[in-house]
Amino acid sequence: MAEREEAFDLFEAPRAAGEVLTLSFESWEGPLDLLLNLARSQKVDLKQISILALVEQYLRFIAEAKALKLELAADYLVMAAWLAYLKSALLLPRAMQEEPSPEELALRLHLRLQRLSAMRDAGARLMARDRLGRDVFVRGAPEGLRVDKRALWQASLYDLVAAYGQVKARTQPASHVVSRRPVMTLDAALERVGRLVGARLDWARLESFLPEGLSGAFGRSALASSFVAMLELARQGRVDIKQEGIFAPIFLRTAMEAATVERDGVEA
Amino acid sequence: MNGDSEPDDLARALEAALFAATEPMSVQQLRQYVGDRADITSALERLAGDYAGRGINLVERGGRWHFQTAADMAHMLRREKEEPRRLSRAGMETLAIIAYHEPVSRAEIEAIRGVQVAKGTIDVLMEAGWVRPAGRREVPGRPLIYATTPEFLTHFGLESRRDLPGLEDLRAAGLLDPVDLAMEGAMEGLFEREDDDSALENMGEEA
Amino acid sequence: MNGDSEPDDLARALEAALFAATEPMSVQQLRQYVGDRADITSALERLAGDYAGRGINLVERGGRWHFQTAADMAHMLRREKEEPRRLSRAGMETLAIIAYHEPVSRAEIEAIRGVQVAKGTIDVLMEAGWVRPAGRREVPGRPLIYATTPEFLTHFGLESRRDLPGLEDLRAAGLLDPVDLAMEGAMEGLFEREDDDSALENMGEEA
Repeated sequence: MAEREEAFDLFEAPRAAGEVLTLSFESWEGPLDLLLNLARSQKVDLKQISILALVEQYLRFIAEAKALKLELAADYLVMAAWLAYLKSALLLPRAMQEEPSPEELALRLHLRLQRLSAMRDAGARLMARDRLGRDVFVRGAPEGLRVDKRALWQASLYDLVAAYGQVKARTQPASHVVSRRPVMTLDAALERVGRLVGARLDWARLESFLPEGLSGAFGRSALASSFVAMLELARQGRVDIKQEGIFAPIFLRTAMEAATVERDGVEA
Repeated sequence: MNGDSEPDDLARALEAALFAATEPMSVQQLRQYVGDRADITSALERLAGDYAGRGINLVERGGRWHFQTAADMAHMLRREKEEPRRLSRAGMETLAIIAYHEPVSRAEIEAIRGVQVAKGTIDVLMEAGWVRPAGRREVPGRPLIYATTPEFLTHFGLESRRDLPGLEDLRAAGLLDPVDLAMEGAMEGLFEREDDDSALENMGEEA
Repeated sequence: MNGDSEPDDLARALEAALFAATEPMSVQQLRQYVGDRADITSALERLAGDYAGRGINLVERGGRWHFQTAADMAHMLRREKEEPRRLSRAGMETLAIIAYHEPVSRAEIEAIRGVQVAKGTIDVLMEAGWVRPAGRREVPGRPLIYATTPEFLTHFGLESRRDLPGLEDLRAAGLLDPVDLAMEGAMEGLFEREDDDSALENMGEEA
């Protein structure tokens, strides 16, 4: 019963007076933290604590919380299950034990608690030191140290000569060469479509008459020129055109009459 | 001051530079102001001695020197100064673990604390300027590792990490070793005791 | 310090309060820190005497006291630092034209470059110590003319200006080839900027 009350003290310790029984697990940073607080409540050197007693304390604590219908985070319950297992293993006859031995598990838990405890104390001792800005202060209005920057200009002889070369290249009377624009001329398109359509008998899409793998400006130019070429060939009666609807694909083929004429011509 | 004589030019220059500086200064930095002299460190130590009993002290923190008010003046000066933001308990513990174990990965911090370290916790410590990423551990996953900064030493009044309170005792007690390592040593003692049935209750002893 | 003895508590408190203060403090204000004592003024005067020969002085100005670094240390608290910077393209071209055609006036430089030359451009070249005014051209308006300096030759590793490669050398090295399309685009941007009077371009920044 005494231990039970202690457990309650722990619950209430971090709470404001008056808020009785407002239990909260927010006060602990996980099960190990809770265990350490329980261990410290045994009021003996952490080295001397009884793990078995600690296990019982923890399990009672969890039972207490459940009775009060507190929501327990899963990791507290996992720890409870593990500790229950540890407790039964510790109480079992030696021969029935498995690896790792319960002693080993208990020792591990003990070492972990010691380490956490050591760091908790270390943190508190750090915080209690004479801290800058809280206990000791630096000068309120330091004059400041000035650094005057001076530009150190750098350039190489190559930079200099290349710059002069650029000036001269830019300003000397240059013979201008007009670079070839990426276009397909109407003549080229007429020749290409006329030649290709003659080699096919069935309907084929206009796009299939363009050179392969075109894109960008040249692609658009080729399409436009081929379209005009198609119209021109149709006007000459050399091709037939078909389109199912507005914006639908355009198909063309060699005009049937013209084909005949040409074939005749060849035969003639 | 001990006042046997007027301070020499070097001492005066160091005093002035450290007084005017807005940040703690290393000997290297001071050299750029007072000139390339071999005796800067000894002059600083003499100066620190001069100021030892005064309301202002000259202190070294992680190889950097600065003037600060004497600790016993805290009550008088604190009145007007705002208390720096308080660290949460998680923050305090995480800082202690980084300081006493550095360099240390987040997983190692979590192993000691038994809980996940919220991302914000390390961020707060970095924002305060006390903790910095210190490369990666060359193990699978190459986790980031953390260490303390010179500002950490400055803030907590430590000349070096060796001055961390209780560092030597903790090290001697093996409490800075990983649990696995400690287990190996402890298990030997445990097996010797295993014949004793009553041992169960006092698992911790001699561990 | 005159150092007859350790400073007393009042002196230490005054030291600390004045050191940590962000502004000079009157005796009245100091009283709020150190308590209502009659001897504050005399303690301040004694303190000022202590610090008289040091790198830091305690001074009174219009009834308010503060610490300051000794006046003769002011020069030391400023340090010159040299920062390497690269010339902009405009600077480089202007320097090249002056080197190849010296002495030249600004109008002549502009005629050769085909673009205006911002005033700042020549200033930077003079600041770098590579270009100097070399009198005036005896034509209407008597414009200033510019030439290179001995430091120019030293910096570029030239014995004399005759060592500069001639146009034929430049052609052989491909440095007179017409600039390509991408280059032209970049140059257009450059020209636009130069027309802008406000331009003066941050000469130092890499163009």
